[in-house]
Amino acid sequence: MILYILIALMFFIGLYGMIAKKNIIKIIIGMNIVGYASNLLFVLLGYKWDGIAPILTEDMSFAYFLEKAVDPLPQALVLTSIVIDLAFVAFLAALAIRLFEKYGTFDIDKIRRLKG
Amino acid sequence: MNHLITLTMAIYLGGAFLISLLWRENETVAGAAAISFVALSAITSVLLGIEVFTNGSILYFAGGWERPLGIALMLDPLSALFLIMTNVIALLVTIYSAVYMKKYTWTPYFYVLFLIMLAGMNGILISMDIFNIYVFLEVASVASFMLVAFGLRAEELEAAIKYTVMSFIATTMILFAIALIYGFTGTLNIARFMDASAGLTPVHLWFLAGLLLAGFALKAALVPFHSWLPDAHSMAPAPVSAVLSGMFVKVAGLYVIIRVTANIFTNLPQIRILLLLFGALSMVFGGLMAYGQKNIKRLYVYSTISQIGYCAVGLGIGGYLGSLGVLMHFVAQAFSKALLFLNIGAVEYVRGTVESDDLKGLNDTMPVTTLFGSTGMLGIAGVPPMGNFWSKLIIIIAAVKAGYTGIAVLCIVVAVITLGYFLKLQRTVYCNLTESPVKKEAPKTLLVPMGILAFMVFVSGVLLVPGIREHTLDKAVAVMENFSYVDITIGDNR
Amino acid sequence: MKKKGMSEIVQSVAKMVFPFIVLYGISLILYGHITPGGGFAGGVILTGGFVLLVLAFGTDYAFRILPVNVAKALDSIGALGFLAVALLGFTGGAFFYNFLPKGHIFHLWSSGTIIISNIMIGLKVVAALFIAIAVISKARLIRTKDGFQYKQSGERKR
Amino acid sequence: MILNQWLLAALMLLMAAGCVIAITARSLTSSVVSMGTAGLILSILFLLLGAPDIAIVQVFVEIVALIVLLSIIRRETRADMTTSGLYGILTLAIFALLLMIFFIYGNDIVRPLGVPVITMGGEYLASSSRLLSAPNAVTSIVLDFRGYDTLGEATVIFVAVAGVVVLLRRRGRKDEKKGDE
Repeated sequence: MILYILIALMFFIGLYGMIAKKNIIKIIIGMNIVGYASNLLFVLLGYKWDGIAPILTEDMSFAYFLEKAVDPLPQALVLTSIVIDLAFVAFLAALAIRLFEKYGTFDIDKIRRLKG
Repeated sequence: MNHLITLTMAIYLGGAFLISLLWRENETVAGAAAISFVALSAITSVLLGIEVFTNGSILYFAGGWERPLGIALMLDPLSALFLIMTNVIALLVTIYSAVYMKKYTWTPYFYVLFLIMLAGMNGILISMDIFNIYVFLEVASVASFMLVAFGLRAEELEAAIKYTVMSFIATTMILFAIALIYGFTGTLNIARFMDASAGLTPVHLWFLAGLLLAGFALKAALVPFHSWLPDAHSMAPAPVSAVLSGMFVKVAGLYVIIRVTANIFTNLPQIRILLLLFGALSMVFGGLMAYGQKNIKRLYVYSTISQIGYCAVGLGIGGYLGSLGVLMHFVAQAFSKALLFLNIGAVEYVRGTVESDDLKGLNDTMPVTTLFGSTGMLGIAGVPPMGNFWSKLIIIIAAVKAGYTGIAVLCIVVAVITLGYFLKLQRTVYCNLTESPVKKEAPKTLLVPMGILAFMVFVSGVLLVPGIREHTLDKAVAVMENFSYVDITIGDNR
Repeated sequence: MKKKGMSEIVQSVAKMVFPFIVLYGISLILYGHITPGGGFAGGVILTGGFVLLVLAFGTDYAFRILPVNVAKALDSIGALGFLAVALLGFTGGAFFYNFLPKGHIFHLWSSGTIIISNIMIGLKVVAALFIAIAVISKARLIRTKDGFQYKQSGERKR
Repeated sequence: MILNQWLLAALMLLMAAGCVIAITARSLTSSVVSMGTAGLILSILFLLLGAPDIAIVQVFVEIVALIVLLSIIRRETRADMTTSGLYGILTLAIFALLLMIFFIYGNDIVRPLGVPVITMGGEYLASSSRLLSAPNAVTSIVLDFRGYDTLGEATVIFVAVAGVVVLLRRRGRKDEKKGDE
């Protein structure tokens, strides 16, 4: 249980960075941290005590593998979500460069030409 | 025939990759290729729709793996309705953008992003697997961020970053909900989850429903979560606004919320009360905000929020009439919103501005555009022959029948407000005489898609005519009402 | 990053290490179905190699090894190839059907389309991330009297 | 049992500390680097939790993200001088409340650690090597059983990179004046 609470804590740290911090870089960092929390949650949910990686090796019996291997599906999902997070980082970095060109700052509060 | 279900999405993806590989430099060829790919996909989806509406839902497993190994794809009447609407509107918008996007640089990349956004929307619609929905939601969203920022002006970039951050919060909530769903029930398939959710405690259900609903309400821009939408939708290029406002919020938000409330959390009826509340808030807030807008595009965007509110209210009321109202309102709304954004885009194309103070006497200078614009406005305002009138009427009747008299009154008041701000716009922008009217009409390529959409706005009410209704809307309502698709998704094996 | 890149020590170490990184990435891609790894892991490791080149020698040198037009083409080809594998599945009866013979377990040429998909995904990932990093690190903002002027260093066409 | 809950908790606490520094530090460079630290600890955690595939991906994705972020920090913006003020305190209070709710109801929401329901996962483990003769179950899920998801994921990278290229072109509209040359 304590691990899940730590994950929730990390999730909220990241969300705080995204919502309350005003610097674009801090926002990107917050997004990354939220991503860590969700990825770790997925992997923890599939973990078995004393589990082994879901990869069969030649010197391993199939029954042992089935009994011991951790759930492979969350790992596959995490792979997808890691890559999506990376895509977000790359895109936001480019956006930040362009915003700096137009506004001369990374401060979200000063990037405010649109009304309400 | 069943294979076509993945083809609508695959055609878009293949088209996007091909354009970026072969015609990166050639704007004309890229535009022609994009139009033909979208046309191909639209034809496919119409064929699929006919198949689904006559012979019943299609169930398909990616990879040929039976459950639980493969990803279940499904086209039932509800998603078929959304699929046809998406692709038909997309076709018209793509034809329109072949001329409209000429003032932007690097238009081949516009088509690449546009096709990928459409692919994502199609992917959401055909999927029955909740993680798959998440992935394609990300595909569509990431493409739409780029499209909002496509013009690279300062305001567009600002809108894009707001949109991106809010959207990321939404998708993270959805991802957390998916993780918890998988952790507790060991499945990702929507139908199987619905089966398994019977064994969950109310706390668990509320937690999951809260996360999913907050995430998708952010996507649908229901009122407490709406802050990104006015900026993003008003700053995008007109064709993109038309697709975002006309279809994207409805596919990524409304459609999935329908699935969540009507098909996943069936034993949590309190969700509907929540939706009713959000819907009523959106309706009133959007209507009031639209009243004071000087920027016409922004006015339309607030009107989108208001009209999404109607859909949420209909969904909250539930029952046969409520569901019918939601679907009818969605159809009429999608056509008229796309029409209005294309229309204001044409005005911007000719006159270079969308501020209502700078535009006068459009009736004299651009008569055809004005005609189409008025059609769209009267459509949204709910003037009798148009589809929106019937849908609003159905929602109001449903509210009265279900005992929500206050909501019914609110619906009528907001309808009057809607008519009010459109009439105000008509008076200031269209009918205000200029001193020397010089006729300068928009190019024909812009007018033809608008004309078709205007025609659609006129005739969309036909879906309610007895005889047609039984074969189209009623079948989709049946999916929302009782979950007939469970039989084919769960029943046949395992 | 800087115009001339980093110091000579870094440059010569980078030159020595780069082939090994590439080799490791390729082996991860090819053996992805047998050992830990796969298209994504191998792809990002190859990207790491190119990042090293970009950091040590600057983007122009990296572009000489992998020109940006080639990278863009590879990006699209990887994506198209993966889609083609998916669509060729229709020959076996379903989207994404594994239509090739599965072979023997623990052999390199086994498990049907997985190995082709791995290669395609690897290509796609390395090309895409290389373009992203190169384009971002080439972006320059030049201070002018009223704000900033955006420029790509080393001006190339598209 | 070498790998017990407390080892994992200690590593995660370290990671959370890295996250806190990353969010609160004034210097942007140090906050980016501590984010990188957290990411590398995450990859160790993945390795301990029996997920070598994503551990490899996580290390390198972290490096790529770090370099991208470091390369956009400019001389003018080394320090984050923005303040959150009352709004930030309010957000923190709401989050603390939510965390409390999670603390109370957490046991209802997640299963205890280490005893997952592997209904779908077990099928994948069994069929990966039998049907596909691929010993690595994760790869066979990513590229075959759920390859359709991966198509979407590949598209996300594709579109993100297309977006980076589009965002960093010279000008957006043809009628705007040219750049400096």
